Amino acid sequence: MANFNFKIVAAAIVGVAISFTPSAAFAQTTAAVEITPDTPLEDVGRENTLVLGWSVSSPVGVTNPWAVPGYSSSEGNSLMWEGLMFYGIFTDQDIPWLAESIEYTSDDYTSLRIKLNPMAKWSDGVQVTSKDVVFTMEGQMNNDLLRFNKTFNTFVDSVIAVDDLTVDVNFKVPAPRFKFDVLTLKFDTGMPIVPAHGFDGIDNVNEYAGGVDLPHTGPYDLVAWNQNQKIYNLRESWWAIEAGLSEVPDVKRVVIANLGGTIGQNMDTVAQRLVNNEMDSALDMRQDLIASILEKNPNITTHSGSEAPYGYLDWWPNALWMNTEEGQFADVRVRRAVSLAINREQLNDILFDGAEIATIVPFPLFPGLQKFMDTDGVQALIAKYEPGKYDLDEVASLMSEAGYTKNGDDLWEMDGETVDSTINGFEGIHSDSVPILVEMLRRAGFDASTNFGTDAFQNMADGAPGLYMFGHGASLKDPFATLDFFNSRNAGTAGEPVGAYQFARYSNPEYDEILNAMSVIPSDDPAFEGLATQALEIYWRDQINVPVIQWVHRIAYNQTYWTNWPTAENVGVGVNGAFWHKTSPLVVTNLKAAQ
Amino acid sequence: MANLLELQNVSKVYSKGLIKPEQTTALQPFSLNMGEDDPTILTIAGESGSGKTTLAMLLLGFIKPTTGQIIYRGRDISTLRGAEKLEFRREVQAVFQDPFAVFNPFYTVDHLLTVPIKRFKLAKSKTEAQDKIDEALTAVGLRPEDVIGRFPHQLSGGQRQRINVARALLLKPRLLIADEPVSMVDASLRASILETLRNLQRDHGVSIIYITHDLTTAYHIANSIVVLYKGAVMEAGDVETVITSPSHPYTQLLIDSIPWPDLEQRWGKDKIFTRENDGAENGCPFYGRCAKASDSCKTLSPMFRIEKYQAASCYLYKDRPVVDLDKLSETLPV
Amino acid sequence: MTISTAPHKPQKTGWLFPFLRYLGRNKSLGIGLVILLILVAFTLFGQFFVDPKDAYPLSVPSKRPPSWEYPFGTDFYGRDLMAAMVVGMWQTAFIGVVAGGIGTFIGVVLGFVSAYFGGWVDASIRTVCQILTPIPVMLIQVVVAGSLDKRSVTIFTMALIVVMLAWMGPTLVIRSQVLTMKERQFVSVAKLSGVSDMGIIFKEILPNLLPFVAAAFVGQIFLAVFAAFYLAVLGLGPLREPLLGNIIWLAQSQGAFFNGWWWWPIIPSLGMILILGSLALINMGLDELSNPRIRRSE
Amino acid sequence: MISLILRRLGFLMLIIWSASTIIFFIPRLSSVNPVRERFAELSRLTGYAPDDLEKIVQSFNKQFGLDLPLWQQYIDYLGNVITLDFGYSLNRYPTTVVELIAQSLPWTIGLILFATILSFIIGNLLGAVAAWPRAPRWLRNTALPFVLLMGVPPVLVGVLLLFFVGFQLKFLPLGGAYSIGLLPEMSWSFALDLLRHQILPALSLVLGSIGGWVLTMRGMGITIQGEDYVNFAEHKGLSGHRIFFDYYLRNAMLPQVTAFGLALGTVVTSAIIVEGLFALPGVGTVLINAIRANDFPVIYGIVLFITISIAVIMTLLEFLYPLLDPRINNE
Repeated sequence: MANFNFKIVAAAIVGVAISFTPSAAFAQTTAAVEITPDTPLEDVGRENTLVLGWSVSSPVGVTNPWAVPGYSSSEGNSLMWEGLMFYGIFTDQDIPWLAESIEYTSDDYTSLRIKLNPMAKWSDGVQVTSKDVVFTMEGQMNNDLLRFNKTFNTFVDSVIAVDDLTVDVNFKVPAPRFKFDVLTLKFDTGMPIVPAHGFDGIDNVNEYAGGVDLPHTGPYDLVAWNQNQKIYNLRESWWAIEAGLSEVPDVKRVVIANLGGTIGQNMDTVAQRLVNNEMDSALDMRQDLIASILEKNPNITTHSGSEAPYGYLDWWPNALWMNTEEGQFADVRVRRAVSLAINREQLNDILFDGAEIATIVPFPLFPGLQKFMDTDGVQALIAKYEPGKYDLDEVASLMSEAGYTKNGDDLWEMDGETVDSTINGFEGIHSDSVPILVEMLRRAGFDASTNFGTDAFQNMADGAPGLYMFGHGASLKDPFATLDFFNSRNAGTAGEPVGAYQFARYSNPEYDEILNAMSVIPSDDPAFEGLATQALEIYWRDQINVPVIQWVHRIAYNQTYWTNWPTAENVGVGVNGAFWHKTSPLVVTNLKAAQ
Repeated sequence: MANLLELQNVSKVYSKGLIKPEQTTALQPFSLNMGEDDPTILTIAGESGSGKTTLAMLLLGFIKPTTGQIIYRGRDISTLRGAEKLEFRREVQAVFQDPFAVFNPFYTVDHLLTVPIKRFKLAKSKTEAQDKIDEALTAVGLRPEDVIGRFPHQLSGGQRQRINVARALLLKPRLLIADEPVSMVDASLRASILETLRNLQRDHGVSIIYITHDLTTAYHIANSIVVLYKGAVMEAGDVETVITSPSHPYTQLLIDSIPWPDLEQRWGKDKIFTRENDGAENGCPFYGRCAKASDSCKTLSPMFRIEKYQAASCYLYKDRPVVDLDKLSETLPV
Repeated sequence: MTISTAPHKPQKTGWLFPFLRYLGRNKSLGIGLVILLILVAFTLFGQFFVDPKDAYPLSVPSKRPPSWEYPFGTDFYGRDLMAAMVVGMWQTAFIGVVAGGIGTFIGVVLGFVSAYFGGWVDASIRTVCQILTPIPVMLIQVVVAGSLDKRSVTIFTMALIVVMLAWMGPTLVIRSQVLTMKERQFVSVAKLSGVSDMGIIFKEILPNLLPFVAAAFVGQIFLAVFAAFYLAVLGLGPLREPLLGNIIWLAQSQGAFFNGWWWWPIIPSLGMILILGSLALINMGLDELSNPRIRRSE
Repeated sequence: MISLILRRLGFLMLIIWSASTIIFFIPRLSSVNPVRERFAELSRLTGYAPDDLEKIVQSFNKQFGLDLPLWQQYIDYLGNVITLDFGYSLNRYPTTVVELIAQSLPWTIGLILFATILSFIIGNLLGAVAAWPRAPRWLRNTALPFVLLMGVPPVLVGVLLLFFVGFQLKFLPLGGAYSIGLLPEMSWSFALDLLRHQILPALSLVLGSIGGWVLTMRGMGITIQGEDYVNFAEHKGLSGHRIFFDYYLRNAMLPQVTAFGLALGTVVTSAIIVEGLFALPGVGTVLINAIRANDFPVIYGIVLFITISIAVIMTLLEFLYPLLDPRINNE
């Protein structure tokens, strides 16, 4: 018997040992990919450390903004990269940064001059020059994997370095929005400037991870990165301090704690960790969760203080998109019926505790856009089209008119087919709203269900039957950028997949003409408002998609260790408080230590 | 004379492994006839590993012989199908050694009796079936109310084995293979079980192949005997002759090992002999333990007829007439 | 299996009393059956007391704690959790029983075929099982569920997706049991009694394997409910349906505990524990029932 | 013995080949494109999407040969499997698959090994005791709560543990592999911190799975009790614990060890979801993301790794059988 036991134990040990062998081999590689400081980090104390919670999805070590598609600016990397200019959404002001100025040099918006800040320096001490700007822009033009490749090729004719600090950009066609859309960092858009000398000897810039070696201009340096967290240390030699753009920041270290999983998962744990003061801020929350957080920890506040909606408007208002060219939703009456089936008041009650977040337009109601909405022209359209109307009787008459009849399950049907109204969306960010929309649609007779599956985005791209819950990341100041999504340029080819924001596949020469006219004039041009109103009329008339809710960033700001968060009462430089946006350096460097 | 059972050169070799098979001979070519008209009790004796259980399995058709044929009433049993096979099943029955293992623990003991009645359609009605069962149980000395509805573990070993015998009784087979039927039964019950078996043969005309390692019970019950050792026939003949005057050294050893109830007789007086079994792979299987072995024993000896009803496979009797393998039955009285 | 197939003595006085008496002795079977009966009664009779429509969103005021009006409270989406439990329990049980039943059935059939007939049949079934077993089932389920048209993802297709690769476990377990069982002597005796191959499988061997079959069945139900649960977790289930897994997951996604809506996740969790707990107890009880030795010592 | 090992290895190769083939074709059922999915992820986090996503997608399809005929991709893939080179993750480009696995694997292996072995031992002992008539009554009943708990999927146990232990009692951390701001080092304080973070996830896996072992072990135990050799041993008057270990546990262990191999797959699945709940940066999170994004190379890499590990463990278990039951002979 003793012999028997011995054999078992021996065999078990061998088994475990063998199963460990591959992992041991892998463990060696681990050390190679994780970023570990050579010497132990000096202790800066919790009171000088900013802890931010995020589900880190970009692969360890990727800091190069041109590493596509691994790079993400939202996980702390925006603390390393700066642009020519920032934009403060709440003050509606440009904040010149690497550039001292960016001016259009022709009346028809066909050329533009950039003057760089002579103090701007890379982290390795090299000065930021026009060489870097030209390198960045030519990269965008020539490398078709980069984000602004199409924009550059549409608008930009040439980029010329006039001297070390001056760059001229010449356009093929008038480009009144180029400065704002491309050259200015705001929310999650805008082009960061990359170092020309940092890419010396790199064959494939898309394959280069960057790591800690890539020179950057931002205030923080990456010092450690593993699966659990990313750690950034303040670089005291940050050029903006010397240039007088910033004081020496209080935040000496930023830790991005990896919340694991996918975004929006296990948010109650995140909430509890905020309440426990483990973290100072984290990704945005659903309404009830943030309300509970405020209740449990009085030190935590939000953009709107302790009032609903506990946050600020993001630029991503959600609509139910659909394929307007093929399938059942090609009939405008069916699209209109979907809009009529949605009770926006009830959405406000259930999702937002009564705050008016449900919407009838595809763009966010930031000040400039709200002004547009308040014009008489738009108000007349609202009276005419009643885009927010909830009326099941009208649904019934429209659907009957379109040839549908109710079947035994009380669902609309034509030729034995119900209206496939599966809402494709994303778990986490949509799990509060989509089930409710599904139910509203079912009550109106649409065969609705929820798809949070892996194929949701693919379905949208493919134009599959059903509805797509997706936002519009575009307009901030005027409605052009959002309305331009429905330009037939973006309609794609029937049967081929399309990119994000092109799901409508809408095509209408009349509409294109209006948008093309808008594209060459700035929004303060007298003709602009009229054109925009015309476009909006077509949008509502044709019900290109069904706007549902604005997007609210409900971000918890924990004031236990850090104060001076940007809020409605304390707008500061005017940027929004999301630390995952490209304006995050301005948020972080303005925080003040509470202790 | 029609033969009830006829074994023609039946042998069984087990082989294991696909790539390099390792062969074990369980039974050397073996022939045997049993007449249809004269029911008899034939003992197959031998120690464990002698091939006697293999023989039983072969006779029951559970395994197929490697060579030779088993002919039952003129038909090779491996070719039986359908109704004929069912008929064979009914007519050739068995009583096994372990009186517990034969019962399905899921069912009450009745299962053992009711299933064959149903399958072989032995009764026309439930009452008739019940009567038959009661009758059979009574015949083996059991009170039906003591055992019916009980689970096997609720009965004693003796009761269980008597139910087995009752099952055989119920089926009235023509041939009964009794594989060590009393070896796991209390001594006090052995006699009555053996008696029942004998009654089967005498009164119901059932031929019995009684397989045992116990020569004393064989002596009591059987007419003739075949002694097997490692799959080969060592000695065969009239049970009286073989047991009172064994001729093969192996049989002698066996007889010598029987603990006779005679205080004067020394038990196991001869030392057990062992020798290197080299070169005797195809020889006499007893070569390694035989005190009288010679070099000629390295090939297997044919059967030599010693008496009318006694033959042994041993060169000690090489001056006697040789019995052909297929004539072995002639040495067995009925 | 019921007691009527295995009475101690042929009973002509009816089966109910001995059955109840037996349950008194076999406590796990008794308790398990009682819980299961209560659950079945709850979901069956519940249908008369609640409006099944209230199990879906927007039916009642949302986020109400338990009260006389809503005994189990209401959730964020405006479901009456009482109604949701009645409907959801039924659906969860349906998936469990259908998927568990089919999985066990396939497993038992293949296990028997494999072990009883041996040879190349056995070799091929065993090889397929051994090849499939190490592959994480979830991957295949996720991809299959993901490629389905969402309107065809119903409670029933959910069960089928779950069962797809759930049969290897029971197959291997039953196979090994049959292998040992078929060497037992009562099988030889049954052959001698003229019982056919099928008869031996179904009447002689199968009853003795009931504890294993029952254990496999419980195991399969566990796997089915579990798989249905994680498909829901990944957003691949019929999310609109008030399946217990769905309710719990939605509660979790809305931070129910943190927000103080404890009743929302707790009640379906209790339901889940009771369903599978009672099945587990019944399984233990079945072991006692089918093993005469234990029965004797009771 | 050598030929036996060779045969086993041959069979192992067969399993690996079949598994690789199935794993190759199954994700192809889905039309999801990994590169597009990465941009979907980026756009729903931040709203941003590149100007011309389709151009980028086409470019990657070409770079990674996704536009080649399926058979050609299959042959390339088999070549990669043999050399264990899975190249780049499409969704996390420019990171390689091996790097992704290497970062996450230690966390998962640690968790699974810890949890499985713990539940296997506890579950089988409790199950054996529950079926053993000589054990004191209270000891037999210890198994009961675990049997009831097996109704709860590990992720739910995790949720409940998080709430009751994490939120309410506040003595264990709520997530992460170790405390925020620490860096891994060889020190007792770090090891302790690490262990504290592993307790809740491991408990989530263990509590739910003990019941399964208890049940089957108990079933097995009861059946074995009916066997003659146990009766016989009892009649021989062998001491209780001798019977328990020699006859009872040892005989009942055989099917359990088989089940152990089978259970590994389930445990891996549970671990994958529990990891997400506790923000453990394990291979599960990577796999789920890869499945969601249809990131073929990562799915292949991880699933094959898991499959091969389980197959290897099962093969090893087969070598264990003869030790557990001398009647079984591998020859």
